[in-house]
Amino acid sequence: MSDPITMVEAVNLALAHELRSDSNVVVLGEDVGVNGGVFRATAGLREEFGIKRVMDTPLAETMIAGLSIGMASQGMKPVAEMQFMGFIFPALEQIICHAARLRNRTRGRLTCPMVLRAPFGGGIRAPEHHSESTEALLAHIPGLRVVIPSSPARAYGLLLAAIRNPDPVIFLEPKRIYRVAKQPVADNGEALPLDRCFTLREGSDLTLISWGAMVKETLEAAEKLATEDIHCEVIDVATVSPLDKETLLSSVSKTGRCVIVQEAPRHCSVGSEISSLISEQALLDLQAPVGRVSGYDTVMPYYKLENQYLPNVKDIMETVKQTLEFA
Amino acid sequence: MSDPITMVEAVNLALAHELRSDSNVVVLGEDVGVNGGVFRATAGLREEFGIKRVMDTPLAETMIAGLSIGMASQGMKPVAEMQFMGFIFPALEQIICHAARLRNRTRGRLTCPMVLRAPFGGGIRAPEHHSESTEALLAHIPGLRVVIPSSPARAYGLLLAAIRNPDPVIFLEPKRIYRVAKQPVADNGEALPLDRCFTLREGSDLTLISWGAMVKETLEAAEKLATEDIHCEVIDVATVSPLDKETLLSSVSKTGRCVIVQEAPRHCSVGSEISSLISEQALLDLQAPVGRVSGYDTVMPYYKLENQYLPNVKDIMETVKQTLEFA
Amino acid sequence: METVYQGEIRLNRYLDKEGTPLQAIPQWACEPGWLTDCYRNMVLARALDSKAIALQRTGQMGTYASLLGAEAIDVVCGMVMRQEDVLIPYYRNHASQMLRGMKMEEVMYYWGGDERGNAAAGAGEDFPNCVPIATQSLHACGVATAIKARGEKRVAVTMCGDGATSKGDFLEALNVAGAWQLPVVFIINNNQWAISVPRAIQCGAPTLAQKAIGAGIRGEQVDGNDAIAMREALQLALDRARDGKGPSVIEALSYRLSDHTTADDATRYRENAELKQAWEVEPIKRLRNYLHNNGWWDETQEQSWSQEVNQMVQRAAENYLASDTQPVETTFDYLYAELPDSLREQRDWAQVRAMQGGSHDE
Amino acid sequence: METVYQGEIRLNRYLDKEGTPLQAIPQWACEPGWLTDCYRNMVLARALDSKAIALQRTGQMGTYASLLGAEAIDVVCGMVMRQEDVLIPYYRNHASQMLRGMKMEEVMYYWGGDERGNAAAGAGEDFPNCVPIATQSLHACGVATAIKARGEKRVAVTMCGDGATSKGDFLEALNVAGAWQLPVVFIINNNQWAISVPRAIQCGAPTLAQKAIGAGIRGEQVDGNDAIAMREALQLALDRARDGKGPSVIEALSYRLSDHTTADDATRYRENAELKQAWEVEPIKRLRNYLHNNGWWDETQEQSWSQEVNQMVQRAAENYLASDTQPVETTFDYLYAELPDSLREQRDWAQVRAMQGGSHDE
Ligand SMILES: Cc1ncc(C[n+]2csc(CCOP(=O)(O)OP(=O)(O)O)c2C)c(N)n1
Ligand SMILES: Cc1ncc(C[n+]2csc(CCOP(=O)(O)OP(=O)(O)O)c2C)c(N)n1
Ligand SMILES: [Mg+2]
Ligand SMILES: [Mg+2]
Repeated sequence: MSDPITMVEAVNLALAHELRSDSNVVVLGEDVGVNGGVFRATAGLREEFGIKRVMDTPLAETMIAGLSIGMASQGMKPVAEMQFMGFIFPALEQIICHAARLRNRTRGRLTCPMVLRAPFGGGIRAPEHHSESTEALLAHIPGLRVVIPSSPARAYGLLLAAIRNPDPVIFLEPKRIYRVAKQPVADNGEALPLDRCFTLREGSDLTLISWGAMVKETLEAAEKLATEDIHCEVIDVATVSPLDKETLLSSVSKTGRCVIVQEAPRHCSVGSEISSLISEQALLDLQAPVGRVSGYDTVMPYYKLENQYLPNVKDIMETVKQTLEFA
Repeated sequence: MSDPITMVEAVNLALAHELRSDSNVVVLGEDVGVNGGVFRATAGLREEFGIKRVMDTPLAETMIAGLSIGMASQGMKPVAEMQFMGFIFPALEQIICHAARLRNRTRGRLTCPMVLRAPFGGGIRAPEHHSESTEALLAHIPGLRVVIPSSPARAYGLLLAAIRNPDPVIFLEPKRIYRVAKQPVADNGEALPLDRCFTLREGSDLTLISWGAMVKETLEAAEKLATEDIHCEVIDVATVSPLDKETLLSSVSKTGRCVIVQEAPRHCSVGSEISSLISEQALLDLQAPVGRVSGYDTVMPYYKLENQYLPNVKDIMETVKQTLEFA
Repeated sequence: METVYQGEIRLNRYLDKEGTPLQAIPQWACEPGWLTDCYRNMVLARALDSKAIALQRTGQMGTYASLLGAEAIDVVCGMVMRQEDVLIPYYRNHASQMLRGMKMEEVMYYWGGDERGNAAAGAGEDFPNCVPIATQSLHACGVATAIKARGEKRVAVTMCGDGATSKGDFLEALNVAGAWQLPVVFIINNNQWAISVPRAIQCGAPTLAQKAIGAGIRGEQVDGNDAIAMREALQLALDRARDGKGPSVIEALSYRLSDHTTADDATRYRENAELKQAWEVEPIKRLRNYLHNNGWWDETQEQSWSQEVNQMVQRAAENYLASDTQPVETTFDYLYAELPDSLREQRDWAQVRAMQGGSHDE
Repeated sequence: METVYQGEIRLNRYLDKEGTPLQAIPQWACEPGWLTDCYRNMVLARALDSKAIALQRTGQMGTYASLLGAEAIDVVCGMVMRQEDVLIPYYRNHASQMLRGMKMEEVMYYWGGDERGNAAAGAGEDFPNCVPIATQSLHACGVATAIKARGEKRVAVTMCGDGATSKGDFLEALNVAGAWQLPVVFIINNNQWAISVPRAIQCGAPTLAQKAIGAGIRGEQVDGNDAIAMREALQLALDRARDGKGPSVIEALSYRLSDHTTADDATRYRENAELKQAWEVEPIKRLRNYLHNNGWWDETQEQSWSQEVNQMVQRAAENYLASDTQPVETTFDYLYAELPDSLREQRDWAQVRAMQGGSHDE
């Protein structure tokens, strides 16, 4: 095991690993070269792999996505960065109409093994548009995978898996926890499975389901609740589309109660899907309505109010207790 | 009352009415002028109102949306057409980052009274990208309204309301029923309320919830079920964001059972939201899990298979029966 | 005031509408071989077009986008590109696609609402038809990026319409092609109309080729009804790209002699006089005149080729009409390399539904 | 070959870096009035800039995008536009915004994470700061469309960076401006860098002004460190637009003397030598030299103005720091004209949470 590293360092490690082991892998995006990315996720890659493998692009997200699709069709494995998820929208036409469809459209003649990375979420006092969580938009699109790590080790293992995956993967990095907790991560090239939830904590009283940065608060809430003898199972969804229904359902059928924690707005979100899934398919197991802790259905406020917007440990604990108290 | 007209004629009627009564209203988009729109929704408007009020634009959806925002900020009321919903993606950055935020961002100093119309949905044997239903993407965005009519009268009344609304409205027109059923619609300038469901049929056994073109099959299913003495309440959601929770919840608390019918893919959809809402907030009233009839989580197939993709009356009836048979 | 940039756009044309040379003809066009092949292909393309429209009109195929009037542009493209090059078409390139290996019945599959049209094994690494306007321009740059990164001597060739040049992604594509000096050729089939919107409404500039100037790349206009001019322009652009000399934009002037698609009715917005005039300068007649004038093609050849193409097209139509429908599970099976667990239930259900004959129409 | 288009781009500049005229100076610049005002404003802009950076460095304000080096461009813009014109800024236009009525503390509010920065009553119909690159260019065209539709004599003026010119929406904006001959002026603040990406990587063309050519509109380069050249160019463009003579693109050459924002560290990617050279030609010193040389400005004036601006800026900072935080319900109350029923519960809950001190950090 190596020294403990942060999540953003783990991302960097995975990128370097794949650049080294597969000559088809290239990294591209705005400021990913000399600058090493505005969050340093690509730091040092340009120096090690050169400008043909680590490419600063003109400023145009549509272009970055479209270019990646063309490259992928030729068997390259582009790993493109959207500087912030708030700037991914120009790329949606390419992602939705082409990346997600190239294999299906050509019945497998052409494929699109690309990864689109984007830091996302609030909590770092950033300017407008630098703090949103719109994973639901991407999760709704058939043909995509949407993967969200919540620890350095999972960032490393899931990013390897995403790059090696033969289909397009949207890889969303919760930047609030980019540097929050360190963890030793062996650079052993071992990928983690996609399309699978990770059960981070076992418990019998209630299932806490989360992903991304909110996993941090969710684990903290579970910890605190444990001191009150409330034992929550904590599941990191990790791949929000397609969903690992089985793990979610079997946990809830064990605990009988469930609270979903997300940072994103609530309306038509990933939380909506998970809540409906559980209510529809595990109704008889449910001893209380599914609880939801989420951001508001408002525009993310500028940073002075962002902590009012973001769910917190107390919110989670309260919702858990309400769910447990349900008749 | 006038002669019976189709939904697309009702759209045309509403546009003409507002062009006539408010000089700030303008219509713009691709082929909306001389051609009268590829579905004839804007037929005759250019002749009556001239090229300054009915504008053919260059082919650029980002531009159409961005231009409309600029016009709206000056107090005009642009009603822009996206030729098909499958081509709305280039406009999303403008819609999400600006139309939905201009009022909030400026604390009301500038506002964005624009309407973006788009025909959507499958069932007309159209080419690729002409048949999708991605209302969930828009419904997830705070600050927008997403309105979907399901009859000529509601198309007329809701479009008037959308144009008069001081905020941005995405107005999605289910093109499969553009010309399916005629209805007398008086051109009396009377708007229908936004943010409200319409209860189209009363019933005590189960609540059927739908919107857009699927309302047709939903009503047909209800009709057939009635002959088997199964009495469904049928609700047309109409505004899928923000949601009229009260009407939905009070119907389900009356009937105790609910089936949601949508054409769109299921994962993270409007149906997910409604299902989770009902399960979370009316759990004690529910005598069976919420049922869902929807499109598959796949790319909409080309037209030879589209009828396999689209939900049908039989699907709805079966799901209703399963829901009623639930222990 | 210092002049920091100067540029111009030139238009090339060899034949007038009667097929009479307006300037010295290139050497290769002073002999019959390539040009009669080109002519044959254009006639074939037009025959396929007529058949497709007939199929659509009789309810045997869906909406179809005709190539009528753009045969010279598209056939030359299909003939001049090398097999190892990559075509990134829009939705109006059946001729070049066919010449590069797509079967005629695959064209019919596509417009007949069947994904097998794009599966086209013969298309190799070529991209499928592209409906969202201008998006394919960026794929071409991506393909060219891969080609350049690997040091290959191949070229990405992409086509779009005049309307497409207003869309941002087309312009982003020109820009990155110029910034990275990519081996890509952009052909604009400027057929004067984008559905009902005339060229003048798309853009205030006198030419569309000059969009290349903002990207720092070569741009030129060519008479797209003149197969000789078209080949000259494209060959030069391909050679340059292949030799690492960077990208080009070719604005090929043509005229859409058909409705936009079979779902359109151009009489609603277009003067008949304009259409009639356009027929005067159309590409097939022009090349036939040139061949005739040189004694390289005569009525007998015309007759027999005409019969031959009709048979070929008829056979393709029969194959198309005799084809089965794809099973519903194909909707799931090509979505991902492997079906995700979460989709298994839906796939099973789709099959059950299909067996029970459950379809929307019933 | 027929030449179907010819065009060129010219660069204008009056003063060398010492403030010495390189060509005949326009009449209005042969007297002190406007130019000393301009100079004062540039000094004020730079003082505000320093203060903002100090606030950020001391944790009293969030990320801030400095105007350092672009003062001539932005101040001239603020001074030459008429009040009834509409400014559609990007995120680096505090000087023009201030000159048009925004308060200095509002600039601080904005970068301090408070929407009241954009509320700015003094900004009238001007657009708020715009973060998603290039998107504002289209709003400018929309504003110009409204102006034109109403037959008003106003102009929409919008600014963006060199990086923004690569993005499709910027190019779509130029295109529609040209097609519709809109009363809009596009100013490109070409400060040579888009965060860490140098101008050369954005575009293969020698100038960015020539992007205007593809849209059929006027384009020119101007030395953006030269306030006189900047005013000449902008005044002409505004007059033309106001008179219905159509849009213009002005590429103003400058240099980003600061980091991209306070969140950036330009030493990671930029040579110090280049920066040093750029300081040689910076706009404030240049204009001061010209004023000095003409005897219109002296050390005493400099001293006293410097004191004055520092006081102004200090007062603004104090007002900013003394301000309350907006209540959480404002997150709901400006979202729609009227709060939808479905949001009532969330709004109530937000207030309760706020009262209980429930915030993410705790
Ligand atoms: C992004 C997008 N917007 C709108 C459409 C609908 N549409 C299909 S073809 C067309 C006109 C295209 O005109 P042009 O680029 O000139 O090509 P042509 O069909 O004339 O060859 C339009 C608007 C589309 N396919 N994609
Ligand atoms: C659509 C979009 N993509 C990326 C960003 C992140 N970003 C902010 S500023 C910037 C560089 C802009 O450079 P330029 O246009 O030259 O303007 P400058 O800041 O140099 O004045 C980038 C990439 C953004 N704000 N919006
Ligand atoms: Mg065209
Ligand atoms: Mg810049």
